[in-house]
Amino acid sequence: MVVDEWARVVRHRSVAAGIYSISLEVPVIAAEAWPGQFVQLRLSDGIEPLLRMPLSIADARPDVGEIELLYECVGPKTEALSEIRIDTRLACLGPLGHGFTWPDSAHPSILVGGGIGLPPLLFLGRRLRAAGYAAVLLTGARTGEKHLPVAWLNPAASRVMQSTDDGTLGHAGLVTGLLDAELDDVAYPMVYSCGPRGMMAAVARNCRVRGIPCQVSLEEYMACGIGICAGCTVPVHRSDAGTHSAYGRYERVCVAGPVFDATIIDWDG
Amino acid sequence: MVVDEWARVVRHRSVAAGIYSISLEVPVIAAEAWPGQFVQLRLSDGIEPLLRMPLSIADARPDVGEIELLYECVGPKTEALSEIRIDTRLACLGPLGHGFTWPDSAHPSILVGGGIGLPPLLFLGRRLRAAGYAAVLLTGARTGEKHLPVAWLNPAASRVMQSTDDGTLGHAGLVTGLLDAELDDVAYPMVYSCGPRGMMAAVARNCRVRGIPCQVSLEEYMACGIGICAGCTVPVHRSDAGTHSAYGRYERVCVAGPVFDATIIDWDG
Amino acid sequence: MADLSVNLAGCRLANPVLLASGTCNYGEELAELTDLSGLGGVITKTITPSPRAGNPAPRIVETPAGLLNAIGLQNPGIDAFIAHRWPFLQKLNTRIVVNIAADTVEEFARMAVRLDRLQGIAALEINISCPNLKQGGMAFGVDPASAAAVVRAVKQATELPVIVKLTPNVTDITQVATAVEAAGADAVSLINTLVGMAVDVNLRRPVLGNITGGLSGPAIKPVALAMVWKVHRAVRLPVLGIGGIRTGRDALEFIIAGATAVQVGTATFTDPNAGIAIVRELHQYCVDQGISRLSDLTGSLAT
Amino acid sequence: MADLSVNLAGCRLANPVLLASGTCNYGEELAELTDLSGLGGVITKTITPSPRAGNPAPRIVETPAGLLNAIGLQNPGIDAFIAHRWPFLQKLNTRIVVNIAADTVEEFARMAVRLDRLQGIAALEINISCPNLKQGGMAFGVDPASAAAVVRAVKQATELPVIVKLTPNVTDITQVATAVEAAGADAVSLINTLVGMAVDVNLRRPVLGNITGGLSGPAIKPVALAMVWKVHRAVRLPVLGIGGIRTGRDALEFIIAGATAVQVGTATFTDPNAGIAIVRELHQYCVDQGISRLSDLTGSLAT
Ligand SMILES: Cc1cc2nc3c(=O)[nH]c(=O)nc-3n(C[C@H](O)[C@H](O)[C@H](O)COP(=O)(O)OP(=O)(O)OC[C@H]3O[C@@H](n4cnc5c(N)ncnc54)[C@H](O)[C@@H]3O)c2cc1C
Ligand SMILES: Cc1cc2nc3c(=O)[nH]c(=O)nc-3n(C[C@H](O)[C@H](O)[C@H](O)COP(=O)(O)OP(=O)(O)OC[C@H]3O[C@@H](n4cnc5c(N)ncnc54)[C@H](O)[C@@H]3O)c2cc1C
Ligand SMILES: Cc1cc2nc3c(=O)[nH]c(=O)nc-3n(C[C@H](O)[C@H](O)[C@H](O)COP(=O)(O)O)c2cc1C
Ligand SMILES: Cc1cc2nc3c(=O)[nH]c(=O)nc-3n(C[C@H](O)[C@H](O)[C@H](O)COP(=O)(O)O)c2cc1C
Ligand code: FES
Ligand code: FES
Repeated sequence: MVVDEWARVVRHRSVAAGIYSISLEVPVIAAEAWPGQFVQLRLSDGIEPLLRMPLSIADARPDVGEIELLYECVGPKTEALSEIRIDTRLACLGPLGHGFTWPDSAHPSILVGGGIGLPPLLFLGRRLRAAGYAAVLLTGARTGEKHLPVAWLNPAASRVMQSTDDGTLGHAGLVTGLLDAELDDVAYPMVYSCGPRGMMAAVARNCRVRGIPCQVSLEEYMACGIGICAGCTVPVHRSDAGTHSAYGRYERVCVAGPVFDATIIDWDG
Repeated sequence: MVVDEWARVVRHRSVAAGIYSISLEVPVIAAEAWPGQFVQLRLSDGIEPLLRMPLSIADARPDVGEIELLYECVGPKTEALSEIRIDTRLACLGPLGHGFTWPDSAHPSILVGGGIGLPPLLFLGRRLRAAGYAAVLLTGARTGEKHLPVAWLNPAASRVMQSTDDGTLGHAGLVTGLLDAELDDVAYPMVYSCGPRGMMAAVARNCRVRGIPCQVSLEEYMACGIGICAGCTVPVHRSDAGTHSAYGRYERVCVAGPVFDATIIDWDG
Repeated sequence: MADLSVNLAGCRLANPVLLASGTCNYGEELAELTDLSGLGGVITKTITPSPRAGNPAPRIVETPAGLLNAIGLQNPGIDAFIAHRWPFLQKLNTRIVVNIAADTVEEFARMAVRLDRLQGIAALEINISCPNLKQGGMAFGVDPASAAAVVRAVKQATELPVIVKLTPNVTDITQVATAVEAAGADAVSLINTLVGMAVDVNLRRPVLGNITGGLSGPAIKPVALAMVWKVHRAVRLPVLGIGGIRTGRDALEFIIAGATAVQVGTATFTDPNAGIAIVRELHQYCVDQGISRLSDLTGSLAT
Repeated sequence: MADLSVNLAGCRLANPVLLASGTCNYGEELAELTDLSGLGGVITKTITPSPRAGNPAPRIVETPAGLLNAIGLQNPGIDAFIAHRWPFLQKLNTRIVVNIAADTVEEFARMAVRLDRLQGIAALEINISCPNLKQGGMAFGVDPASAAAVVRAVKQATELPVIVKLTPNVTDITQVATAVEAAGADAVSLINTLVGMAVDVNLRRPVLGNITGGLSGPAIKPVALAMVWKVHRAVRLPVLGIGGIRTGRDALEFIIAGATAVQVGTATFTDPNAGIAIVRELHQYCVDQGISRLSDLTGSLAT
């Protein structure tokens, strides 16, 4: 069930360079949320910004009725969010979209996050571990100070490996390099990924070559987040959204995704 | 000299129903301000609101570098201002426009304010009294709870008389009734007025009939406040703005006023 | 209790608030989030004779108080619409307007014939104003004669009331409005989006995949209002006002300027409940102002 | 140090940022608040053959991200302009463009003859796009043939470069642009304001005394950008981009889409220093991106 909940800001802090964690009291959404789903936050009753902002759910705690979001300041909406104080109320629509799936047979899992693509994987890792499964988390960032502190990563993974493009932290190079090495070593039955499009395309290619199923969480510019504007489409080879799908070559990320089987996506389209 | 000063909010409080006092640290403006002048406050760096908001200077204290503004919440801009916290910074352009004048011979003065037209008269009264002149203040409001506390009025007048349309405070009826009675009693050489247009028109008419000079402070919707948009014009019989004035039948309130000799204004235009 | 109902070309709406085409898809997604039966009606996303894939991404971007879109009429086509969308729509307890577009006059007529056979459509809305197509689309809407030809053909093909959706991207919208009135249209709706563009200054590329798009949202409200006012004075047809309506007061501006009903578009993206909230605000305004019939306000502008 | 200078129809501007007509009056008020010599130029408020009183109040109202105005070309007329305004403008250390409007082709030409005699005007800007006049004004600007007639007459009357200011309230702005190019225009500037309206729902009256007005500000930026891009591709003339420019990035959007220079209007009302701030941001962008000549960016949009 999707609800537009009147969220209260419970905590709000900087966790890495330009990256913030915000916790919202939203009991209904917290109870319903599934890894890979997102919320649409309303930052203003007025016209600036006009649209809501989609953010992935980075953790949900039904016990306290809270969700956590992690975001990076990249423009007007994220800047506006970063100025919101504790106890402020804002409308939060969710949980939205289709999340990750983990068949009983698909373990241990490997989670590959790039940049601010990490949040949905953290939620996924926590739920996998809570269900008793092992999960390895590979995370890449441009530079060390963009990496989340391990306190944010550890609960989500039995093992964490980090990379940076500039070599200031962990493996020097792309996170796809880490993945390659891991896949050479271990026969993972499933790969989960979220990050920049180019990174996910590389992960998807690697998995296809190796014959490993791969789920990716996509981001596209969204107006509605609920499937009514057709603004957030990605090119697909085929649609899994059922025979009634109107969306032919283009599938809506917000309702058919944001998590897709990587082979569905037309990465060159 | 007009400056765009980076104001700091020093105090901000409710003083009557829906009416607030805000004090800004703006040393240059505080030093230069003259009764009847106004400032243009910038409420956002963005697009909501797009324009600045004009507010009359209700008091200026060069000693501490502060000005006080008094405003009533009537729409989006005033609502936005009412939410601004102490220590916030906002751009403040001023002092703008031409203020009141008081020839040595024109005393004692009588000041007639209606509704939120009071602020410039409070500043005028304080300066008159500081210069050693007597000033009587008549103020009218719709209802008692819209009247400023006397603590705000007393420094501005040797004597204060209040009226309300609904009779809940002071004289029951229009402030123009109070004025009429006063003018019958005392031979005031000058009347100063600010308030709703209809009230000022009545004051102006009364003064013309009695042959008393009258200065009015007008308000018109303003975009720039500095004379470049020609948006804030009022119809005039003749212009005092000099022979170069381009403004024929219409004069710009922001630069030719906001204070005008009441006989210049075409009240029926 | 004020009476909010309106008569739109012989069809009674419970209230004057409809969801605009392309901003509520075919109703299914919103049905779970808002009470569609509380609205005057729902207008389907444009359907075309054949399925359309739409334009490449990015398709949308926010601009100051506005939204630029270049969806490109992605839709399943009339066959899939009738087979898979209509059964759901038909069961909704609100008026359903079906919005159609085609590349030729004949195709418009053929679609009308097929829709005429469905039970329960309240009206057709003819989209001759989409700015995001290479051909067809707006081409009909900018030329009074072509617009009239479409209307005549559709009117011959169906008994349903025909609403013609006009584009603002013209020198004089009243010319198109009077032409479609003469051709038999039952109502006009305006405005569709204004042609607009955004540039990514870092990449030095258009933000939208389609280069240009259509501008909607509060930014365009003043333009829409001026056109509604002009068209209301130029024709005797009921006018549906569209453009940047977000609140009851926005809707009232249109109604006072001459709109019989209004459509809410972009606002639903930010608040799925926007239409319902507007209905509530309209009711409150009538109560506050002692107005017993909202429809008395249409065109009440004192000038 | 990046080179921000641009060549506008043979006239060199230190940078591509000018203040738009009607938003800086005749320079005097702003001279005390900002450094006009840091700008590419200043464009006067439109002057007409005779003084004009303008429209009754209210003349302006804020709309979402926009400003509606109906000033009605209030101005002192060409005689008073030459006698009282020009001496001040002439002394400013920046390019001065004089903007003119008239009711007939002949009057346009007569004004051009008189201005041709003044020393130091950089160019004339022909305003055939004011939406706030009952006659004249926009009527020339919506018709390619009339627009061309004005341009031919003005070009015969003066040696000064002639910039033609176009209205967006047309079906196809490129038709007017190509017509004025053929008639000898040296540059085109666009856009003037979009016709718009606002309604006071309490009084049920138009907010503006003139009923309709012209919409400016950030709200119209996408519309202006699309038109600049189209006109840049349709003509070989330099294009001056106008509409909602508030920041250096806004200006860059126009330049990349095809503008040789830009004009800043409404933004100056909120920040008298907006033009200068934009010049500074343009410079910073060039430095950051390693661009040595800003003018290389004109029309660099990759599509
Ligand atoms: C399903 C989904 C989940 C997301 N989860 C997260 C998250 O957990 N943490 C996080 O930091 N960000 C997340 N994002 C991206 C986030 O929504 C954008 O960064 C934000 O909207 C940017 O807004 P802005 O005004 O700050 O910047 P803008 O100036 O709007 O944009 C800055 C950059 O971000 C891109 N962008 C803008 N809006 C979107 C959007 N709606 N979707 C994708 N890209 C966009 C722009 O193209 C531009 O390159 C998610 C996006 C989607 C669609
Ligand atoms: C020179 C001058 C001095 C002023 N001094 C004061 C003051 O000291 N205290 C105070 O409370 N108000 C003062 N005002 C009025 C104040 O600027 C407006 O109340 C304010 O701009 C309204 O903005 P809003 O968005 O809150 O309401 P809106 O929704 O914009 O307007 C609410 C009502 O106020 C009117 N209004 C809006 N803007 C203006 C404007 N710029 N000028 C005049 N009327 C307007 C509208 O027509 C409407 O009736 C002054 C105005 C001027 C021109
Ligand atoms: C994303 C999007 C898609 C749209 N699709 C259609 C469409 O398919 N058919 C149509 O007639 N209008 C379409 N429109 C136009 C709207 O129906 C409406 O005319 C316009 O958006 C102005 O109203 P608004 O400002 O309330 O959004 C679309 C608008 C948007 C924003
Ligand atoms: C208050 C006001 C007055 C204007 N007066 C004129 C004018 O006299 N002549 C003219 O050619 N354009 C005039 N314009 C139009 C502007 O020059 C400009 O084309 C338009 O405002 C769009 O730019 P902007 O969005 O940056 O304001 C005026 C605009 C405004 C807002
Ligand atoms: S964001 Fe509107 S359909 Fe996905
Ligand atoms: S407010 Fe612009 S001229 Fe007065």
